[in-house]
Amino acid sequence: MDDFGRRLLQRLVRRTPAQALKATLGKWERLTVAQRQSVDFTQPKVAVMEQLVAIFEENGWTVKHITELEMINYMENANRGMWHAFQMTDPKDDANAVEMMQFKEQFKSHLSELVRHVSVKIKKHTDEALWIRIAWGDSYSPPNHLKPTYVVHHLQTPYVFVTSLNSKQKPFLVQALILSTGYQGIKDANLSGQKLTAIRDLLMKQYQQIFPSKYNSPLTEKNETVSNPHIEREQSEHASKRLQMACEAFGDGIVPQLQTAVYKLETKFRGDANTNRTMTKREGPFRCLVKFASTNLLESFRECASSGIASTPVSPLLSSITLKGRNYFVVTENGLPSSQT
Amino acid sequence: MKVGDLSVYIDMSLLKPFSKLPALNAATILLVEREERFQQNLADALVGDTTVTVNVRLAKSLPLPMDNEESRPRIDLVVFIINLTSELSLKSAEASLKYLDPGYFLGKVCFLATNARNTSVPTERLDAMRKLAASLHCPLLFAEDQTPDGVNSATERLLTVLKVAAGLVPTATALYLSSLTRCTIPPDIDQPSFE
Amino acid sequence: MAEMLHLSVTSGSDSSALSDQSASSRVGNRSLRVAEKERRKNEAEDPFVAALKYFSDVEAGTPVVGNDDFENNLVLVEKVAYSRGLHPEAISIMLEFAMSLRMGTTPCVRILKCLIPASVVPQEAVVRAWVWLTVGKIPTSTQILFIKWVLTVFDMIDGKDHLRAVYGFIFSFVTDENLSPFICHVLYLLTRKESVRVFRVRKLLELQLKLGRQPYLLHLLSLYKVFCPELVTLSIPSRLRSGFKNHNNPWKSALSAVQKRNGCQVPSSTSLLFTNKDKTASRKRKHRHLELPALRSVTIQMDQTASSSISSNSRMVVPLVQVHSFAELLENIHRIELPAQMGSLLGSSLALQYLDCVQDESALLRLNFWLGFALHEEFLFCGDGASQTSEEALLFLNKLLSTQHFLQEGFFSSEAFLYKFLNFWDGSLFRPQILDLLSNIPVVPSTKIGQLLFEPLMQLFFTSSLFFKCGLMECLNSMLLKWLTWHSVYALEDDLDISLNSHTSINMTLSGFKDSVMKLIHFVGRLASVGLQLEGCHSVLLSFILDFYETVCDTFLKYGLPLVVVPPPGVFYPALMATDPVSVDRLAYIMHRYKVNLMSAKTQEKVTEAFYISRQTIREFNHYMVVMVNCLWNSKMFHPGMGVQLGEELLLRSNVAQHWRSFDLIHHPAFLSYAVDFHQRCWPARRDMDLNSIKLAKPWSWYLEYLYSQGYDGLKQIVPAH
Amino acid sequence: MEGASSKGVLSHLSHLEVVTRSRKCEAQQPGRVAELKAKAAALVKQRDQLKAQIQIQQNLQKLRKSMNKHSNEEEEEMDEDSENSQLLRLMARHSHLRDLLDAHHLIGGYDVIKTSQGKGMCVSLATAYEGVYLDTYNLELDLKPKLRIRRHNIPPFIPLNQLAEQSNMEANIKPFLHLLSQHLNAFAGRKQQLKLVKENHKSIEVMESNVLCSILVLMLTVPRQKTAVLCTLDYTDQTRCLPTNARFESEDKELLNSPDWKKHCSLLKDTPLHKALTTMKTIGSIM
Repeated sequence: MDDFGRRLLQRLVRRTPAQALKATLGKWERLTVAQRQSVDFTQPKVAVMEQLVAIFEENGWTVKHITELEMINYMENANRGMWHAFQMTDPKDDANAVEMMQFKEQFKSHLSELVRHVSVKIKKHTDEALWIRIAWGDSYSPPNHLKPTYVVHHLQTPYVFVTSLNSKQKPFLVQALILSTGYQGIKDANLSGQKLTAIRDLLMKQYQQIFPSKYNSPLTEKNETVSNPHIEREQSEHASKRLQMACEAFGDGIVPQLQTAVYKLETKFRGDANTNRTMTKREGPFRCLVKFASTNLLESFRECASSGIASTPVSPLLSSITLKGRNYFVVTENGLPSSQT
Repeated sequence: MKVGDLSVYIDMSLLKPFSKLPALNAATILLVEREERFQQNLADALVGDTTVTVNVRLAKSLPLPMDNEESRPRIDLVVFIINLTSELSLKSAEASLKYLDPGYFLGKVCFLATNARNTSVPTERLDAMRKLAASLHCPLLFAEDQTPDGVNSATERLLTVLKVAAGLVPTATALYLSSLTRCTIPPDIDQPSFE
Repeated sequence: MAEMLHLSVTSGSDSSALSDQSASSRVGNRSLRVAEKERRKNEAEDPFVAALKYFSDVEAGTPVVGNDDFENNLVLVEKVAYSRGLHPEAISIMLEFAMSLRMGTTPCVRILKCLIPASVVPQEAVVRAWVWLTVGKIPTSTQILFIKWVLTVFDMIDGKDHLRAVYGFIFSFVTDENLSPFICHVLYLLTRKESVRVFRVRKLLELQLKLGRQPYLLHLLSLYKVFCPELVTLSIPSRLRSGFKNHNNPWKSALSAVQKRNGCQVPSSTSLLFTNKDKTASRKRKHRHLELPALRSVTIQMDQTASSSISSNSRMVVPLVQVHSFAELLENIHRIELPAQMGSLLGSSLALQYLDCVQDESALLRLNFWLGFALHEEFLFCGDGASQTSEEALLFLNKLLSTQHFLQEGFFSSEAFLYKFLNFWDGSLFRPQILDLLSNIPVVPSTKIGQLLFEPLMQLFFTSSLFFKCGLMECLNSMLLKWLTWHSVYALEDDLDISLNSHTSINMTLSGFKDSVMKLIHFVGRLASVGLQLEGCHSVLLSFILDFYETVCDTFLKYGLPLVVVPPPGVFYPALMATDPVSVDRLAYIMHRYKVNLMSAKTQEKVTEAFYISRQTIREFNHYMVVMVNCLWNSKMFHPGMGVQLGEELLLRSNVAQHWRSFDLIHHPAFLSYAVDFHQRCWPARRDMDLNSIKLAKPWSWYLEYLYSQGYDGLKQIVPAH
Repeated sequence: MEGASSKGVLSHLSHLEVVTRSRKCEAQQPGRVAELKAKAAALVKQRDQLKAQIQIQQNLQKLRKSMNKHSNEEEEEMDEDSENSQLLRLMARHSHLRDLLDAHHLIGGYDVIKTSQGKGMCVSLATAYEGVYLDTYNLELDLKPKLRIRRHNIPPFIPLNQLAEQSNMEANIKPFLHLLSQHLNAFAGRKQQLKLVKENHKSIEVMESNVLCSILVLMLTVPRQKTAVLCTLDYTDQTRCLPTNARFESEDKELLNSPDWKKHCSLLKDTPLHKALTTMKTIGSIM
């Protein structure tokens, strides 16, 4: 195996924890059981690395196979790097009829037309998702497998999730996608996060939403904390109402795990003139950036709202995270987030 | 983030201390806390008292909703739990005060402050807290809500006040006790403690 | 659990170290050396050694990327570091390698993170690293990381003298805005008197102008001020936030783990390697943030070997004691540097003794600075209720208490702390300790006593449980006792002017003192009467109250304070009507003592115009006596002119036969049982019991005898002479 | 050293306080027991009520049968214990009405409720296949200023906005809802079919499918000669849960040209997939 292959493999080994690595190798059909058992994951990475290299060499495997391995590994633990969502617009009539095989070959052909050196790998994940690994090169250099772009797309849906794509390559990818999915336009969905699952669930509505209904929802029962006949909660219905509102705004149960929400304000500064005259005097929009960050943003918002720390009904600025499925907003003078959905 | 409890009440009725008859050998305490955290523990501890039956009503703020007006027993003591690390907590308590009948301020209101020894408590807020309590002639108790012992002692102190306020102690009245325990604004002892 | 176990282990080791310092130290050193040699030997063929070698002589500019043997070696070192910790040489090698940027900045962070010392950190290495800090182009974040590391392992650096030598050099970093918080912390730990200079103070003040009143600057300045008040003129705010956070996050867990392991393996190596100043330094820092577990092993030793801290300098002192006078010892005390030393003074009786007899203002000031600071940090500005129940806090308070009991006076810093703390107290947190501390406070001027003490105590007393009430009574009683004792000790013959506190220059006239005492007594009287009323004359509370009055009634004879204050009716009558005979008897005894005091006071009055007892007092006393005698002996309860007046018809309606008798020694609820018992013994034959027959002359005297024989001497004292 | 002694007293007092407190807790235990007893009693009571209800329900069934029958026999049934029968008749009416309501749902009535004081409404569309209720989807709509979809939990591969346009929702919502529920039901149906196939026909391998379940490729095997037949179904009309086109691929062409395989093709087109497969199995053309 050439030196580049070594580096690729080494990087893969180093940045994945031993157990995950083990699992990945398990998923990978190429290894025989004996080979799989031979690798001892308790020893330090370096040694593991050596063993793997040995195995690869005796089977004469090359970069191609390593990328395969890497891809599987990425598919298994996808919550790495920064994922960005794109939304394709105005579909043609046949958009819904696209099926995998044709998409595969179309995408590959389109992309290779656009870019000279590019290596594309497409795999279908268990959840019907198409995983695309693109190693970009350009007309002079061969595909760079060290920083590949990953694209995840569910056929028949307008959404595409992309990670580690640089602006130079974006137009190519976009075009190839449009051409091979039968849509006519594509735009940034203004949603990004470290967890692929989170942004996918948010856009594909794969989390539990709560809607107003005439039957009293299970939420109210959940909210009941009557521990003793002598303890009475006045305003308990207010609490349950708050909870209902909070859940309507941010979802119930396990919500998509977003980390950030960013609001770019371009509004006129309001405030009494005498306190900060400098701010009120200046003409032109008052720019500032508000950023909420948390390990699980929606959950914390929901908690805030239900516990009454935040006001209910929830401010549209916050509720539009789930409503519009985005976590980057530009708030202009009219107050509400400018919606391009 | 916009903050403030927006739950709007249509009926702005005062809470009155003597509008109802007392129950036999029972006392009712109303715990008002914006965060609704500490009140639950306190309530559990309060009802544990075996000598009298203690009813606890929990509220986030005043006024109380009209619809459980009739189910509500006569409230003998109103306790405002204030988390000194949050300005909001104090503000909401202040706002709630105006829904109390003046009668309550004759010894049937008391403030319970938590986190007083926390680093992040500005002196101003502490002073404001004391001024408020002093101006209303109410006792201001401090509690350690973090530790079980703290909760227990807070409970017992509230019970001590409650029993008197509910007229269960034959030799004392609420007004009498409050005249002994009411908060006073202490002098700012401003000799730096290390110098 | 693990910690407790660990604690016991270390303490064991300490006690051994304590038993015979000089010997054990020698032994310890030897054993240590042996251990060290051992380690060397079996590490000779160790790959770890090879790894270290690699790092010590890898030439500069070697690439890191794809460099496998670098990777391997580093992995090896890391493994050792996280399991056993690195021995001194290893530390110096790795530190040198990292800071010299021989292989660029990339490995720097990774190495710094794994610098977990097994025993100590050679200060030379640290000094060199400081130097590198200026030479190489180390990114700021890494620089900060290094300083954090220094702060974390500060107590493990085997000496501070060289570091102090480069104090000025370190100080020069202070101007760097990113570093200055951490630098200030380091300086704070290194500062001693001679390192405080005008230009440094000026520099710091400049910085303060530039950056605003940053807590870390304030802290350093306040320390400077303690050393040289004349140089630092700015006023330090009283509510000073805790300036220095602990920065041990990257090393915390690993360090504690390693220390646990080594703590049991080679306790001697840890316990003895820490010289006096290290321990105290650590103690001081510890009390800035108790939650610092990494240093606990160190600090706990500190706690147990409170006296070993002195012992280690008593090692050099003790011979001097035999030879020379206190002058030598004084020097030694001064050689011990302040205020880092102060922590250990608390624990060590020797040091305290010196401190006590040395009228050294500055030493006390420094001790108080440290103490006040520690108390403040721990109990008034704790972060998020972390340290509320912490064992260390308790240990600390108890140590402080024992110290104060030893000195038989409170530190004024602890006094100031108490006045603040009472206003935030929930009445249960550290109750025994706080009350005990409170009982130690010196006499408070009568003008301030009300607001400082009485108001907060009133609120607490009346809202708290019976047990608190009793506790406070006890506390106030012992407070009074101490005041009186102290008065009897320090009062000069011509009682014009007496110095209040052996060390502070606050003076107080006798009348002033009398006022304070009087106020205290009246205050307690109020608490007592209302307390009894609220608690339904609970007999336990009553007994604590009577304790107090046993002290009060003897102020003149026992403590030579010309003052007599009789109890209020709210105390007298509940005691008189108490259902338990003991209380009644004690009341009798107390009244007796009052009598004696008043008598002697009278005679005094004749001789010298010592003091003038108000007729009012005497009238009250006489009234009480009359009531008592009439009620118990003459069975003239409810007679006109008695304390308790009741309408005639009301008494009739109560249809109690011979109601006037109902509180005499026979019918008094407290003594009824005795009366019955006596009756049976006296007339065993009688079927029908007639208690009144005891009232007859002969049986009455027998009955009284019987009562006295039951141990009720108090009654005997005031029995009217027939 | 009275200091120590006093400390002793103080700490002893605190100790006593703790003891008394714990005593209180013990005192509570019986209270707890009583609580549990009460709870048990309540539960028993509830059970009895439920039993009674079952009884009543059975009566009602009888009654309603009789109501549907001629009135005259009903009379003589009913004249015993009339006040009870009065009640029963009312209840019968009530349950009858409820059934009507359910029927209304089934034939395409919608669960609609007002939200935010009439400024909006919330529609919930239940999907069902072969009498089995499947997922329910919700739509929250704004009525003012103009009718528009505010919030929903309908998967993105259902072209909601398109449907809204082509059935111009703003003008009249009913056709839109109808169309939508058609789509949803069809989707649910297809999904269910696929699920059933996966469950019941282990021998058949699902080669490909997609989230919309609009394309399905199955690997069938002919029993004896073990020839693999690739069956591709596509459901271009997404309002139906039957394929618009079904075709087979295999190496031996004459097999596919055989009449019964032709039949299979049409069979697949107009019977639900899992049923079709079972029949094919029973015939014995696949295993």
